[in-house]
Amino acid sequence: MTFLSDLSRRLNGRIGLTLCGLVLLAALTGLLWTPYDPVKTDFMARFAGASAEHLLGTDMYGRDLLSRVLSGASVSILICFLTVALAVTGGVVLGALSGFVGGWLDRLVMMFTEALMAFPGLLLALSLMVILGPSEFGVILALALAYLPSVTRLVRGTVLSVREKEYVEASVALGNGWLYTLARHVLPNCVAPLIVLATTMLGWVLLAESALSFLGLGVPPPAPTWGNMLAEARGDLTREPWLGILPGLCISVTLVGVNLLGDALRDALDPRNDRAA
Amino acid sequence: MWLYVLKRILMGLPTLFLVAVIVFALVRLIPGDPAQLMLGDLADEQSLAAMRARLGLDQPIPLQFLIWLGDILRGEFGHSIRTGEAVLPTIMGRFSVTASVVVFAVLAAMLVAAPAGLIAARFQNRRLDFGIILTAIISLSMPSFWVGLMLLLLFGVTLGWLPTIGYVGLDEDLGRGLLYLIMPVVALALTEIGVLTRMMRSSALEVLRLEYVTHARAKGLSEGAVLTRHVFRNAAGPSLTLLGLILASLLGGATVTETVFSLPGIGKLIVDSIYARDYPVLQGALLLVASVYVIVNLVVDLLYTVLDPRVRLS
Amino acid sequence: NVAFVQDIRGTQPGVDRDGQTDTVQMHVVEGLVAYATDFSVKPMLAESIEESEDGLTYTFPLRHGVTFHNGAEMTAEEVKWSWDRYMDPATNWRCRSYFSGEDGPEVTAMEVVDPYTVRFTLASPSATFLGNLARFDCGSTAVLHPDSVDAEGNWVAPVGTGPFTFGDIRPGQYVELLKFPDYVSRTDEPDGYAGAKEALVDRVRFNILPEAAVKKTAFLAGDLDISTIDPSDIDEIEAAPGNVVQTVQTAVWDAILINTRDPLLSDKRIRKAIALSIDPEQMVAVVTEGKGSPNPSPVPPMSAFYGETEAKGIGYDPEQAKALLEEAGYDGAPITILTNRRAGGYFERALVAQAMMAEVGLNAQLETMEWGTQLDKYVTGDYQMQSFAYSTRLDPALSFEMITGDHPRKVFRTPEAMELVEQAMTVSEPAKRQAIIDQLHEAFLEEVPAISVNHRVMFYAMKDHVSGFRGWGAAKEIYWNVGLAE
Amino acid sequence: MQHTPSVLSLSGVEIGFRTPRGLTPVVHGVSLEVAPGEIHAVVGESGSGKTMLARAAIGLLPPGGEVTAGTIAFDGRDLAAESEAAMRRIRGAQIGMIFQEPLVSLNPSMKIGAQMAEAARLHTKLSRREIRARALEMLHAVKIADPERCLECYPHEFSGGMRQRIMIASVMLLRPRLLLADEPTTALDAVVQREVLDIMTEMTRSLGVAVVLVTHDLGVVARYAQRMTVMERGHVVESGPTRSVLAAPREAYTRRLLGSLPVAPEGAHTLPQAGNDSPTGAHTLLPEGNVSPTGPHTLSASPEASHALPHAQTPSAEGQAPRGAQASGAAQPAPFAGRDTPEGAPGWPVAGRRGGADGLAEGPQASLAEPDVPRTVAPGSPAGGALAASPHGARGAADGPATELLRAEAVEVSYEAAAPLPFMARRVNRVVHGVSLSIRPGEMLGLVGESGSGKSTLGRALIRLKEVSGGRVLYRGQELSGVSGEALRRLRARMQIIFQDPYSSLNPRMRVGAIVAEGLRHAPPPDSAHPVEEMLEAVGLSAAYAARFPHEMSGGQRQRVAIARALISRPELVVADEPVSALDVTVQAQILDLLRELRGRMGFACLFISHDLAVVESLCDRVMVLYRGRVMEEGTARQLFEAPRHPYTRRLLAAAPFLEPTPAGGYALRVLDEARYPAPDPACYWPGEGEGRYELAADATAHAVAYRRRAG
Ligand SMILES: Nc1ncnc2c1ncn2[C@@H]1O[C@H](COP(=O)(O)OP(=O)(O)OP(=O)(O)O)[C@@H](O)[C@H]1O
Ligand SMILES: Nc1ncnc2c1ncn2[C@@H]1O[C@H](COP(=O)(O)OP(=O)(O)OP(=O)(O)O)[C@@H](O)[C@H]1O
Ligand SMILES: [Mg+2]
Ligand SMILES: [Mg+2]
Repeated sequence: MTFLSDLSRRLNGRIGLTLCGLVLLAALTGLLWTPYDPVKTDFMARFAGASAEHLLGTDMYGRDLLSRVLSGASVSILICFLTVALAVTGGVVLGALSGFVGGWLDRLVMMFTEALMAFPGLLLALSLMVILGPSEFGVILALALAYLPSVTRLVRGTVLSVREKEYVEASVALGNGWLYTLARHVLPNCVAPLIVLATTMLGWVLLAESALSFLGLGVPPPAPTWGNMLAEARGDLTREPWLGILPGLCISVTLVGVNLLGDALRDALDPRNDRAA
Repeated sequence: MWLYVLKRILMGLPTLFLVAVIVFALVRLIPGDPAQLMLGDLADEQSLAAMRARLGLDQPIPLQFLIWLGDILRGEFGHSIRTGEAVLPTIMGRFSVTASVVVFAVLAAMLVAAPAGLIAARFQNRRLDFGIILTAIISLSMPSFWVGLMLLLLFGVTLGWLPTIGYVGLDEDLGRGLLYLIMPVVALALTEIGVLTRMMRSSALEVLRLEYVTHARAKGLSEGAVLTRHVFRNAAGPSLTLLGLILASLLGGATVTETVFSLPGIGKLIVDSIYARDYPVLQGALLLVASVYVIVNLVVDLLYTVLDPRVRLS
Repeated sequence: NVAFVQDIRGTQPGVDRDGQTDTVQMHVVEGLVAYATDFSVKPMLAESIEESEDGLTYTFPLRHGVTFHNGAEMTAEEVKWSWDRYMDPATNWRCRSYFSGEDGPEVTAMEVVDPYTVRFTLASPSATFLGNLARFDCGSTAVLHPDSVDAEGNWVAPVGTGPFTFGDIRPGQYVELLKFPDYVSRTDEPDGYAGAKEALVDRVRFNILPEAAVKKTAFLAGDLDISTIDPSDIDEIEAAPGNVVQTVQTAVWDAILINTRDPLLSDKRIRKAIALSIDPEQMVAVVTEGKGSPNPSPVPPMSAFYGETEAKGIGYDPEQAKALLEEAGYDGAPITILTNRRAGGYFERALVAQAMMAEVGLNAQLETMEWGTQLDKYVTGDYQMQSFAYSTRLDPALSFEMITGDHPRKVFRTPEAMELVEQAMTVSEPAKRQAIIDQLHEAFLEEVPAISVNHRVMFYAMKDHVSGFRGWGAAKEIYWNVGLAE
Repeated sequence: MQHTPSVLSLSGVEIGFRTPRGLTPVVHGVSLEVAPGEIHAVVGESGSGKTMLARAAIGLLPPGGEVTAGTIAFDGRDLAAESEAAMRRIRGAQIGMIFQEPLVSLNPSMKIGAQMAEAARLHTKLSRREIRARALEMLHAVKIADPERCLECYPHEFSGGMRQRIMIASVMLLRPRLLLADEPTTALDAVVQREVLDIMTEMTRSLGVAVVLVTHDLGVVARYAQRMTVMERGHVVESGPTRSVLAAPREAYTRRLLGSLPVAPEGAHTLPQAGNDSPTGAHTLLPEGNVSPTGPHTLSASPEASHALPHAQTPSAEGQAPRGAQASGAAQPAPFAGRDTPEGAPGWPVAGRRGGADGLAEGPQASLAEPDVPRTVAPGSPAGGALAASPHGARGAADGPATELLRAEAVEVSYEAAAPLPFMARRVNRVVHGVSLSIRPGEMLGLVGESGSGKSTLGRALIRLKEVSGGRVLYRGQELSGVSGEALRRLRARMQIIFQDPYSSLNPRMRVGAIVAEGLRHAPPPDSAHPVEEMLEAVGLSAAYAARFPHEMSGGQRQRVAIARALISRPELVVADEPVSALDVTVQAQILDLLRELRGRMGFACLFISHDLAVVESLCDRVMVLYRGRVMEEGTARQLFEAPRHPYTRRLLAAAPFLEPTPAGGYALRVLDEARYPAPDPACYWPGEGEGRYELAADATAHAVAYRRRAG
């Protein structure tokens, strides 16, 4: 709680929290209720402007835009969270073991992450998507795998530096076993950079999903995500720019929110900035 | 120094081998059959079988891998399934296109991001700082194809200032080449500026806390001199690493940008090859991309020693 | 400057090919015969076609004075050389099997009668011999000069007789064709790939622009003179000054395939119910922005064999569909429709079908995938329904052949249909053929292995300074006789 | 009183920080004058505003800080009235500043030459070549070996002491009128500190520069400063000539500060278990009423006290005087010139060759004796018997393994660097070379030596936090490297370590209670219900601290948490690695008291590692001197401090300024009476010099010195 209030004392924290809150609210709404079925087409009402019936109008297939944006929010956000959760979990386990145990395990893990990192994330995800077949699950798995190496490296790096810290040695000196030391002393100190990375990653995932959709391999339509809505609207940019602007705006707003929140988190988690207003 | 370079290259080799294995596995895991794709709905049994045999796809997969690996080691990357062109010249040609766009974009991004980040750090928590950071975040919050299409619409269609399609090599015609590069470079740079600015700012903040900055001020240096002479170089390290990562990943394919601006770059080649299941091209291109990553990392590390003499290469 | 989807595969007609490559190559090379707009086969390099009574020999007197790109005159020698090369298995000609006896009657002899006459002798009569010679995917069995290959017989570049020659080829960017100034044209009316040809522009550049949005922007920006466009962009483009949109009915068949071997869909009643649930008028109206009309038959509407029977469909009857479903005991099990996001309306058709099927209680799900994967599933028969399209088949027999057979990728699997297709391939007498085709159509409606949506209409946007561009049913753009006004 | 016009004059200066909750004042109405050529020390507790004062004087308060009242006049000009541009012209050119940490005060990515020239180009019209010449001259003045090469080097290529000297050179290059030096030597060991300060004094004197020296080392103040100002919580408590303030502190805070200084125990260096009745708590707090006000701050003993001091002076005359009555004239750098090359030091009086096992002090040692305490070493008594008072002085038969807690035999420790190429041999950097030692239950063994000599490494190896690469360590006769798993864990609970840096040894995300409680995980079940609270109280922290995080505590408090964690399991051995190095004297005294008290209560043994010789002297029974990973000298604390024999030990002792109480109730610098030290033996071993084998030879009193033995 003190942490939250500390966050909200900062301007970027406040804006970040507000924007992220809005997005989460939209996602939650989209999960529970939308005015129309987001995939229900109505070819009589294509490109309808905003009206009482369709608050934000309809798209090229006559689907209610508000419903799609809300439902897209829940899908997009869910994908972001699951992807990040997967990448972080995997990365933490791999990175922590690799950094703490060291030796051949470390070398093996590092070689693998190095090899994975040698592919640009988007390309890796793209190839994986073709293999896995486009689906929410595929997107999550592909992007998680694409981001796994960076998490692994971050965790490993932090673990390596934390491992050198004397409080870890102190724990060993007390006679604690390595697993206990890892869990109690090392990992908690990796949390701060990890949180920052995770928030940034949420943004990347959102962008990557839209890029994948653009290349034809994102979450397959008709299920809406902001990314594929934006990608779908690209042909109609000149005719009905609103169709693209709306999901684009949603993505940007989320990213701004998430990044500001990440910044604020970094400040809040940095003891040296305690006094900063 | 040369020992170090040698060491890094040696260390890169197992990685590249692993990359080769992954590439091959990845490529073969992709469902679909190049022969089928090529013949489309006109395919019949004989022509498919003949095509597969011609492409060497009728061999067992481990054997295919060994054959490929052997070829690679002899510098023979094979021929494209689709166009029959030799893979190596193809990917090199495509890579040079990507490289010219990406290098310009990254340079442009750094030219903007470095001062912006420094200034933001100097005025931390002031309005100027907030403005810069917000701009940076917004710039990195836009999907790149969106930015690209917007640029196309604005400068290509509405204003008609810049060509919307095509590419002219810089070696062919410098002036026109640059003209064609403007939009892709701007589009790429825009998204990277944000990331770099933020990185520059945070590392500059670290440096600004250090005593030698105060010492520089105590010598009577002006703020500008302090920032450029003392803060910048010492803060550039993390940004350089990031720059390296960005460079490597973009060199490996600014796929989206290349698609939007219809540039014949390596990213687009890779995507096209994925779609066409053009195994030799895909394998060759991915391997090239991975090597580029290894090399860029090496160069970044070498540059690091220039920036920071403390980092000794050993 | 014209738009184009992907790189060409090479320059060797009928060998390094795909649909796109054919389109380009056909500007450079010509065969003895060529398809006309109505898909009849007309002489091209041959002065005329002389078929023997028994249908076993075809004699082609050649046109005089036709020059290759290297300046040599075309004679029977080159025709013979070209043919022998094609029939050499080492050449890998795609269509060899159609003439070797494996997949149609064997060509037992190909002789040079005199410098300006060649003769083909067949083992048995064939309705498709001429058509096969003219096929695009066979590279029109183009006549090439031996200079096209080097001393070892390796392919160098096509030295043909077409109105254009290859210019710059930049993979990933464009293919350029240059005007062949010494082209000797036929004098009859331009007609598809046949008739008079004249390169009116110095160069044609096929820009490789797979991305529709980019294509459209480039066209709007004036960087393209001619471009295919999505139907949804017609209004917008026409509204802008200086733009013209040409609508072309093609022979590309858009259909929704139903896997007759799927446990659920093997029930004919359900297939029929699906067909009845779909309102073809509305579907086509949506997909083509009202520019196209539905076609219940795989036979293209411009075909000479397209008659009243073919125009009759199963109809739209949701009530009967519901009744059939009830009868079949359909319990709402999901039916997956595969589709993809390629240009050509695959996705839209599936989307509309899904919506319409839902109206009668069919629980259809869309699964959007990448084309390569979908194609794989098509070949292995691993799907329930899919939104699919078949490229131009200029012969009605082939129109049915492409879906009929025993292979997993074929959906029309009744023995009766296979038998009928077999007949249609050999019988060449028009009336008899028509009867067979009609029978096939009825069997098709009865069996419902696919829902025929329409034959695709394509939309070409062009600047108003472009003259003489005419799209045709083959869906292959022709850039000769096309000029640019200053 | 000053007659020369002040260079810097502060009057009524108040400094505050703008925070979201308003203005927080940190400095309250400070006035202070600094005359040309004068070194003015500012001392005081941590956080009392010393740094802020110095930074205000150069107009570089950190963001948010501002001078809210008073004037800061430099050369009579009010700095507040100057524009930023004018200030920039003054900074560097007129006022130079040396910052606390040499390691971070130089830009790591700029060559020394460029950094030195930077300000000169800005402030003078000198040509490039002239600047370079001047830089060389300055580097020469600060005794940098190869100035030419130095200009082309980067800061990291120099040690901390050299960097600090370079800093001085680069600041003095512009001949500023005023030098602000903020704790310029805290990070350096005694020898290096001495060098740096000597050079600084010399240069400022020769150029007539006024110096403000901020420090918390009172010994340094006594040795170098003419005037001093004591600050407490933003206020000036006391100000005046150094010697008079030290000799007769008037204010309670000053007395408290001085009273916290570690002082050699007055009795023998004995072990409590030995049945010796002498008190271990030798630390003396000055009783409040003990000091009579001495009026004006002038030293009666030395009339010229408050003014510039004669520089070169041989201490031999004063050497005879009793320590307590030491006059201010002794506040001089001892004339041991051999700073760089100890052996070649002409300053070491070679009184005689080493003969047999003797070589202990032969002169009268009365100077070290407090009048009322009987000395165990009688003046002039033969060396053999001098140290017999220590029951463990002899390492002979009595030293059965049974009575030994820990025994190290020829321990070697190395660090491995990654191989330059895969499959090539790793580079091994041996840091500890064949060190043997033994610690008995209840014994305090001091370990001193220059920075980087391997003290911490050895400490770690002894409790197997670092594997030894040679030799063996026995704990109660059991070889440590043979133990593993559960047995090792149980063993570890009996040996604890207090790390050099308390802050980094406490997990920042755990509460103090949890940190201390961790010490119990592998210990036998405690007999009390609230062991953590009791332990915290035992180290002088109230139980309420259990709920705090490490960053919510002061350095001293954190240190005690670390100690509590180490002690709660009632270990038999503690390795205490510089537990007091970074603390101000008051906090330091607190912790030393605690250690002594705990030793008395629990009877644990301790390896005490420290740079601070005064602390070691006051605390330890025996002391080892480590130099480049080898033991140079070993003996009882008394032997080492009163009769050092190895040149390195002597150099260390000479460098460290010890303050001692005077009988008058004040404090004065202790003079090392080196004339009465036995002469260093030229046969003494120095690593890396000459041929011959290292050998540690002990005399009958177990006073061991490293000798070089000819090979063969
Ligand atoms: N940036 C800042 N913002 C607010 N308060 C500060 C800031 N910097 C220092 N202070 C406060 O100012 C006071 C004086 O600090 P200063 O650094 O001058 O102490 P010091 O006497 O130099 O201590 P030390 O001996 O530990 O260096 C301290 O109480 C400190 O908390
Ligand atoms: N982790 C390490 N890796 C490699 N070398 C090290 C490591 N730690 C210390 N060293 C080296 O070992 C030597 C001894 O270091 P150690 O920390 O034991 O010295 P110390 O006597 O404790 O010094 P200080 O008084 O500065 O604490 C030094 O030269 C140091 O550079
Ligand atoms: Mg300070
Ligand atoms: Mg140490």
